[in-house]
Amino acid sequence: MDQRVPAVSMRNITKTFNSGAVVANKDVSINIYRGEILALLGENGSGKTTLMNMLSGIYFPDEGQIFVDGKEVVIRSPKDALDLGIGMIHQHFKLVDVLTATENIILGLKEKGKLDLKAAAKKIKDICDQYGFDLDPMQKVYNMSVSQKQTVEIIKVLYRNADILILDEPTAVLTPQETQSLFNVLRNMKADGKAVIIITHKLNEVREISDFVDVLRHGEFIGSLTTSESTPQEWTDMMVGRKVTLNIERPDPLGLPPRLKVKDLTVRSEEGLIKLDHVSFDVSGGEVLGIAGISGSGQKELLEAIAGLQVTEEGSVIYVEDDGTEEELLNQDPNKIRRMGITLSFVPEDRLGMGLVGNMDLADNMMLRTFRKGKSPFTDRKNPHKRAELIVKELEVVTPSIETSVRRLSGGNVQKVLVGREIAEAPKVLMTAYAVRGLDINSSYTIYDLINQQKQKGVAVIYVGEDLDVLIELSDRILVLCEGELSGILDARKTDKNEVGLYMTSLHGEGGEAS
Amino acid sequence: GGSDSSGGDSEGSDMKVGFIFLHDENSTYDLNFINAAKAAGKELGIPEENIILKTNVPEGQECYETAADLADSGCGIIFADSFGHEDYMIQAAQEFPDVQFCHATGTKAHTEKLDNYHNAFASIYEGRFLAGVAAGMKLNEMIEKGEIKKEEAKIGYIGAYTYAEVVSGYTSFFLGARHECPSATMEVTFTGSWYDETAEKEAANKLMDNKCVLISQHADSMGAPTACESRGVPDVSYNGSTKDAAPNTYIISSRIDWTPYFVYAIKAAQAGEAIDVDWTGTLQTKSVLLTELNEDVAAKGTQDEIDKITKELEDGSLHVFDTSAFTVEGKNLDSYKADVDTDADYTPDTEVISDGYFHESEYRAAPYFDLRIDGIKLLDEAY
Amino acid sequence: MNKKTKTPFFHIVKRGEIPRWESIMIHAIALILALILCAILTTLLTGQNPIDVYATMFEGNFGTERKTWILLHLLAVLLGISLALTPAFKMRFWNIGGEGQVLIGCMASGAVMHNWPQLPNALLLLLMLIAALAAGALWGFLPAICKAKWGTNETLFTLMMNYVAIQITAYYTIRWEVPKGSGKIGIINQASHKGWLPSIAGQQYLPTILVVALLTVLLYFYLKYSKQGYEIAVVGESERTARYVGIKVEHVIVRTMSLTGALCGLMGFLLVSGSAHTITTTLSDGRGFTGVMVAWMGKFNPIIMIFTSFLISFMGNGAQEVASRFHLNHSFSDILTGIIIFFLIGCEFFVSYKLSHNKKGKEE
Amino acid sequence: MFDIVSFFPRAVVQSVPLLCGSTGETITEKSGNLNLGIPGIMYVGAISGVIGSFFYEQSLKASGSTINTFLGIAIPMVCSILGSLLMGLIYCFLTVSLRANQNVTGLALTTFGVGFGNFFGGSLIKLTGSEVPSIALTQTHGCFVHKLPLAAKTGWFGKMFLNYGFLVYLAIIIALIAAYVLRHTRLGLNLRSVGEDPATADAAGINVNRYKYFATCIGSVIAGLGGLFYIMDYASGVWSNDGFGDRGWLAIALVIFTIWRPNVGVLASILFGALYILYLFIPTGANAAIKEFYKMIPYVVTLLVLVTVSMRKRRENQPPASLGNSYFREER
Ligand SMILES: Nc1ncnc2c1ncn2[C@@H]1O[C@H](COP(=O)(O)OP(=O)(O)OP(=O)(O)O)[C@@H](O)[C@H]1O
Ligand SMILES: Nc1ncnc2c1ncn2[C@@H]1O[C@H](COP(=O)(O)OP(=O)(O)OP(=O)(O)O)[C@@H](O)[C@H]1O
Ligand SMILES: [Mg+2]
Ligand SMILES: [Mg+2]
Repeated sequence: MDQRVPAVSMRNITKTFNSGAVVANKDVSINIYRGEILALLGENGSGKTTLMNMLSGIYFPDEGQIFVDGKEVVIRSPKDALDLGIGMIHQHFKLVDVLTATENIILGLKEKGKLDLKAAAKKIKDICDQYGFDLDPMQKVYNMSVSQKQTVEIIKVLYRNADILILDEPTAVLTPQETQSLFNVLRNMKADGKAVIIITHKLNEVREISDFVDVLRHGEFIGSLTTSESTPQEWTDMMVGRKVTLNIERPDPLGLPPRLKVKDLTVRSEEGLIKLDHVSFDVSGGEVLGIAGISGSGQKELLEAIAGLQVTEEGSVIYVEDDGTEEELLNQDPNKIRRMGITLSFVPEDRLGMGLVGNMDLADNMMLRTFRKGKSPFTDRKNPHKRAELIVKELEVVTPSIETSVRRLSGGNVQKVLVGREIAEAPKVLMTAYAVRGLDINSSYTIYDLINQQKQKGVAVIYVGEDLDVLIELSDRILVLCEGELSGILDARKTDKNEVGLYMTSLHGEGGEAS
Repeated sequence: GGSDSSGGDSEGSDMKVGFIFLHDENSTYDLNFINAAKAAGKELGIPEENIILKTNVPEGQECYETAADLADSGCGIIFADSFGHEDYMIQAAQEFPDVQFCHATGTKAHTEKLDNYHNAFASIYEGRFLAGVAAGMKLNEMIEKGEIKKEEAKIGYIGAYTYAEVVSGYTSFFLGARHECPSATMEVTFTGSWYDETAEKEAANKLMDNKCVLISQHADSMGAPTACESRGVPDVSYNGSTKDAAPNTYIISSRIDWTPYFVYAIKAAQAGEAIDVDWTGTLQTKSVLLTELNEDVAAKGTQDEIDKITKELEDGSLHVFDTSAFTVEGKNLDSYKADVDTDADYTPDTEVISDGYFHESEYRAAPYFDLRIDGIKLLDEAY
Repeated sequence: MNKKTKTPFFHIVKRGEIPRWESIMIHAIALILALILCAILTTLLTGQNPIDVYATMFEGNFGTERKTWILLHLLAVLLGISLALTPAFKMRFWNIGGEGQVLIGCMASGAVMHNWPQLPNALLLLLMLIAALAAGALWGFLPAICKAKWGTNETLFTLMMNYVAIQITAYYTIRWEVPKGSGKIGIINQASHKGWLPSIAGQQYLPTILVVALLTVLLYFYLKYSKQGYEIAVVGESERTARYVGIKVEHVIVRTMSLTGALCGLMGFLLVSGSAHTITTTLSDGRGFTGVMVAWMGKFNPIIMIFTSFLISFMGNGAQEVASRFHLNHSFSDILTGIIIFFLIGCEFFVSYKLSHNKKGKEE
Repeated sequence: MFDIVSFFPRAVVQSVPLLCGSTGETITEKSGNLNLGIPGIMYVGAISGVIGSFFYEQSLKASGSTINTFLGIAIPMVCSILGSLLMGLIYCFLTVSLRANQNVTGLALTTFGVGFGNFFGGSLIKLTGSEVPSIALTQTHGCFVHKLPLAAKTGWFGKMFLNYGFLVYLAIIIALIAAYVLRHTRLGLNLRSVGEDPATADAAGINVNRYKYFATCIGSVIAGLGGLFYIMDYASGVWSNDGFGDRGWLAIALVIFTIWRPNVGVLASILFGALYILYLFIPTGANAAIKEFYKMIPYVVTLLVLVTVSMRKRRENQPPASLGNSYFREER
C-alpha cells in the first residue's frame, strides 16, 4: 500500500442516531494525503456530511479511530479539530449574521493581545489579495450575497492556517465563475501541500478538481478510485449500488388544451439578482413538462411563483379552467390558487421546515392541506387518517404507526409522505420539485408511476428533476433553464442527455451542435 | 355552610381562640398583635394548642375562609387584625352566630348590629399626642441650641393613607408637638400603602430635603427611621422601638397594646357574656403605651413632661382635640359632623364636638377625626 | 496532542421516541426525588419527621370538607388561568402577562358590579362577564398586534402590561374606597349580593369549579380537534410551514392572544364574582406566573395540567398548614414549589436525551 | 420646590439595583440565556449577604468587639456572591446541561429565590427578637456607606456625584467594563457569537456551554450585588421581607430598554430610578388616586420604547438571535 503517512486517516468509523435506529456511517475507513484533493461521493443521506462532521468535531463517533499525521487523536469538539489544523466549510453556512466579515473570521481564535479588528482586517485583505478574493472585511454578513458568505467561510479557514480542508458542497450556490475561482484557490492550496476533501454532487466538478474519489453508500464505504482512471459512470454505479437503466413506461400525452400559460415571468432575489428572466411557456393537461437546469437556475422560483409563494416582478400566469375561462394567478392568495387545483409538491432542502410539521404525526400532516374543508369548526380527522394509511400502504412508507411524528421518519420516508399528500389532493396542475431527492430506486419508481397516473387522469404535471436520464424518460417535453432564462423547450422523445446538457450550460445550446 | 363543630358551645378555658393576621411576625403591625395574642393566652392560662394563629391572611376571600375554618375547628372567639378583613369577618359572623368575631380597627360593628360581631380600637391619639410632646421638646432643644430658628421648627410626617385613622394620628401628634413648641409646623405626605419601604424612605428624604427637622410616620416599614438615621434627623416612630436600626435618631414611639382587649373579650366569651360592640382601649386600660425613650436623643426632661401630661390626659384636665388648641381655615370650631357610620357616600352623620373638644373614638372605637387643621400642610395636595 | 487522545467517558445523544409509560416513570421518579428533598429540607428546618409533615400537608388539604373545597377552588383558579395561557404558549408566544390579563378582568367585572348594582342580577352578571372578557382580550390583543406587526418582544410587553393593570386597579380601588382615604373597597354589594355568582347546592365555589371543569373539556377539544387549535399548533411548530399552507400567521397570533386574554379575563370574572366580591391589586396573586409553569409542565395538555395544578395547589396549601402548625415562615411553600418544578423540568432531559457510554477505540 | 441637587442622588441610589440587575442580565442574555430568574437571584444575593453579616455581627456582639471594616464588607460580599452564584449554577445546570426550557426555569427560580429570601429573612428576624421585626445590620451598613473624602467639601458637585457608598461606583464600573468587554474584546466577541448562533460559535472552536455557564453565573453574581446594595446601602442594613419589591423585573425590562448595552444602562437606570420614585414628587391635588397612575410611568415609558425600537427594526438592536433556545450540537 501507500508508504506515505496520510494527513488524516479515519478507521472503522461508525455513527448512529436516534439510539442506533439510524446508522449514518458504518465501519467507514478513509485516508487523505497532503497535496491531494479527495472527492467524497454518495447519494443524499449516504453519510458524507456525518463523516466529515466527525472530523470537524461536530459529531462524536460511536466507534472507530481517527489518526492525524499517523497519531491517534480524539476530536471531542470543533475546537479540538481546529487545533489539529482541520477546517471545515459547512454545507449550511456557519456565520453570525450581525457580525462583520472580520469578526466572523477571527471568531474563537486565541490570538494574543487585545482585539485589534484593524490588524485582522489587514491580514484578511492580504489573504484576499493572495488568492484573488474580493471582500470588504467590514461588511456585515446580513448584507452579503450567498457567494460573499461563501468567501468569508473560505477565508475563515485560510486565516486559521488549516492544512486539512473540508468543503461540504461548496459549489451548490456558486456561479460557474465563482466556482472556477474557488477551484483555483483549491489548486493553490494543494500546491501548498494541504489536504483537501470536497463533497459535491456535480460529477464534472469531481472530474475537474479531484485526484481521488471515495464513494459512500448507505453509510458504508464502497470504494476508492483514482479520478483520472475512472469514469463518472463508474462512480454513479458505485453510489447507487447497481447498474441502473431506467425504463419508465411513458404513456402518450392526452392532447388536451393548455392548462397553464406562463408569460414573461420575471423574478428577482432579495439581493436583487435576477432569478427568472422573462420565461414563457404553456403546459397542457395530460402531459408531463420536465424542467431541467443546473441547480439554482430558477427552478424553485418558477414553481413558487406559480404557487403564489414568490413575489414576482413582471409577467403573468394564466390558469385555464375546464370551461376555457382564464384566470390570472399572480399576486393571488396562495389558498385560492390551491383551491383551483394547483399543487406544488416541493421538496425543500429543509424537508421538515416547510412542507411538513416535524412534531406532528402522519395524519396531522395530511391535514395541513385539508383541515379547512367543511363548515364545522372542528377538523375532520377520519379522512386524513385514512389518507395517511393509504399513502403508507401505497408508497410503502416505513413507519411504526400513523401516530408517529414525522420527524422520526427517515428523510426518504418523510419525502414519500410529502409527495403522497400533495398528489392525494387530486390536483389539476401538479408541480414537483426534486420529488425523488433522497429516495431509493424502488421508491423513485413508485413516484414515477404516480406521476404517470396523474398525467393519465388529465393533470398537467411540471416535473423538476436533477437526473437527466429520468427527466428524458418521464417527460413529454423538457423545458431547460439556464441562469434564469429559458434556454429551450425540447421534445423529450427526440432528445438525449447531451443535448439537454448543452442547453443547460449555455443559452439555446449555442455552445455546440446538437447531435 | 354551617358546621357541626362545637364552636360556640365550648366554654371555659378549653375554648379555642383563633387569630387572623394580615402578615406574620415580620410586620411591625402584626407582630404587635401576635405578641398580644400570646400574652393574653398566657395571662388567661389557655393552653398553647388552643390558641390558633393564622398569619398572612390577605384582605379578601381568604379571610372569610380562614375565619370559617377556625370556626370549624372549634374556636369560640376569633380576632382579625387588619382593616380590610372587616367585611369578611362580618360575612363569617353572619354564618356562625355562635362564634364571637372581634375585629380590630373596623368601623362597622355599630351599624351592622350583629350580636356576635364587635369592633375594637384604642385611643392611640393620646399616645400620639404624648409622642408629639417628646417631639416638641426635641424641637425646643434644637431651637435653644441654635441649630434651627424658631420658625424653622418644621416636622415631616409620612402617612400611609388619607383616612381618619391616619389624620387623627398625625393631627394629635402635631398638637402634642405644638403643645410644647408653639412655633411648630408640619408637612405630611402619603404613600398609599401600609408597607412600602422605598416609598416611605423616599418620602422621608423628600421631607428632609424640604427642611423638615424632625420626622414621624404612620406606616409600617423601616424606610423612614433608617432614612432619618442616615441623615441624622430625629425620628419619632410608631408601633415599636426602632432603636436597633436607628440608635442615633430614634426618640420614642407610641403603640397599642392589644393584650387588655384580648383578655377582656376572651373572658367575656368564656363566660358567655356580651362583648362591647365598640371597645376603646385607653391609657388607663394600658392599651395605649409609649415605648422606651431614647435618652441619648430625646431632650432633657422629656420623660417628666410625658408623665405630667399623661396624668392630665387621664384625669380629663387636658383633651387632645381641645377645640381651642386648633383652628380650621382660621376658625375655631364649635360643631362638626363626622362620618361615623361608614357608607359609600361618606355622609357626615354624627355631631362630635361638645364640651369644647372633639370626641374622638367615643361614638365608635375606630378614629373618625378627619379635620384638616391649620399649621399642617398636605404636600401631595399642593401643586 | 497527547492530552487529546483520552476518550471522554460519555457523551449525550438524542433519544428516539420513548413509550409513554417510560416517560411517566421518569416524571414519577423526579417527583419522588423532589418530595424526598422537600421532606429532608422541612425536617431540617422544623425538626419534624417527614411523615408528620406530609400528614399535616394532607390534613391542610383534606382535613375538613371546607378545606377540600378550598383546595378545589384554588386548584380550579390555578388550572383555569393555566388553561387560559395555554393557547398562546402552544403557539410559542411567550406571554408572561397572565397576571395583568386576569387582574384587568377582575377590574372590569368589579367596575360593572360596583357601578350598576341597580341592574337585574342576571343582566349585571352578563355585563360583568362581557366586560371581563373584553378587557382581558384587549390585554392580550395589544402585545399580539405589536408582535404581529413589528415583532415587538412579547415577553417584556406582557410583563409591562401587568403593571399597567395593577396601577389601573390601584387607581380605582382608591376612587371607590370605603371609607374615604382607606384605599380599600371592601365587599361590593355585601347586603344585596348583586353581581355575585349564586351558590350551587350551598357551595359557593361550585360555580367556579364547574366553569373551569367545562373550560378544561372545551379547551381540550379546541386545541386538539378544532381548526383553530390546529392552526395554533402549526404556527407554534413552524411559522414557515404555516405560511406554506396558507395560514395567516399574524391573524392567528392576534386571534389566539386575544383568546388567551379573554379567558384570563374570564378567570378574573370568576374570582370577583365567584369568591372575592371585591377588587384589589393582589387578586391574581402570582398565578399568572405559576400558570405558565403549570401549562408548560402539563405539556399544554389540559388533562395533564389538572395534575400539575393539583400538585402545586396541594403543595402550596399544605405548606401553609405546615407553616402555621410549626410556626414556619409562609414563604416556605415557595421554596418547595420551586424545588418540585426544578425536578420536573429537569427530568425532561431524560425523556429526550440519554448519556451514552463511549466504547474505547480498538487498539491496533 | 423641586430640587435637582437633592433629587438626583435619590435617583442614583434607586438606579443601582436596576443597573446591577440589567448588567447581569445583559451579560447572561448575550450568551443566549434568557434568565427570568433575576428577581429571585437578587433576593438571594441580598439575603446571603444578610446571613453572612448577621452572624458576623452576632459574633461581634458576643465577643464585644467592634467591626472590622474589611471583614464587614468582605463577609457579606463573599456570601452574596456565593449565594447568587449558586442560583446561576442551578439555572445553568437546568437550561444548559439539561436543556430545560429557559422561561419556566427562570420563573421557577424567581419563585424559589424570593421565597428563599423571605423565608430566611423572616427566620433570622425571629432570631433577633427585636421589638420591631427587622434585622438591623447597622454596623455593616456603616462599612458599606463610607463616602468619598471630598464629598462634603465640594458643594453641589459632591452632593450629586461623590456622596455614595462604594457599591454605587462599583456598579457603574462593572457596567462600563461589561460594555467594553462585550464590544471590544475577543471574549466579548465570542460571547456575542454564542448568543447569536451557538452552532457557528461552536464550529469556530468556542466552547459554547462553558461560555453560557460563565456568562450566566457572572451575570447572576452581578445581579446579586444589586440585591446586596439594596440591603446594605440603601436600606441601611435593615432586611425586611419583600422590601426589594419587583426591581428584578424592572432590571430585565431595562435590558431591552438599553438594547443590550450596559454603558447605556448606566444612564438608563438612573432615568428609570428617577421614574420609579417620581410619583412621590408629583402632587396629586385633591385626587389622591391619581398617584397610582403616576406609578405607571416607568412601565408605560418602557412599552413605548419597546414598540419604537421594534418598529425601527435595526439588526443590531435585536435580541441575541438564539435567546431562549437551548443548544445541542448534534441537533440538526
Ligand atoms: N443530527 C442528526 N440526527 C439524526 N440523524 C442524522 C443527523 N445527522 C445526520 N443524520 C442522518 O444520518 C444520515 C447521513 O446524513 P448525512 O447528512 O451525513 O448525509 P449526506 O451524505 O451528507 O447527504 P446530503 O448529500 O444530502 O448532504 C442520514 O440518514 C441522516 O438523516
Ligand atoms: N432533525 C432530526 N432529528 C432527529 N432525527 C433525524 C433528524 N433528521 C433526520 N433524522 C433521522 O435520520 C434518519 C435518516 O434520515 P435521512 O433523511 O437521511 O434518511 P435516508 O437514509 O435518506 O432514508 P431513506 O433510506 O428512506 O432514503 C431518519 O431515521 C430520521 O429519524
Ligand atoms: Mg451532506
Ligand atoms: Mg436518503
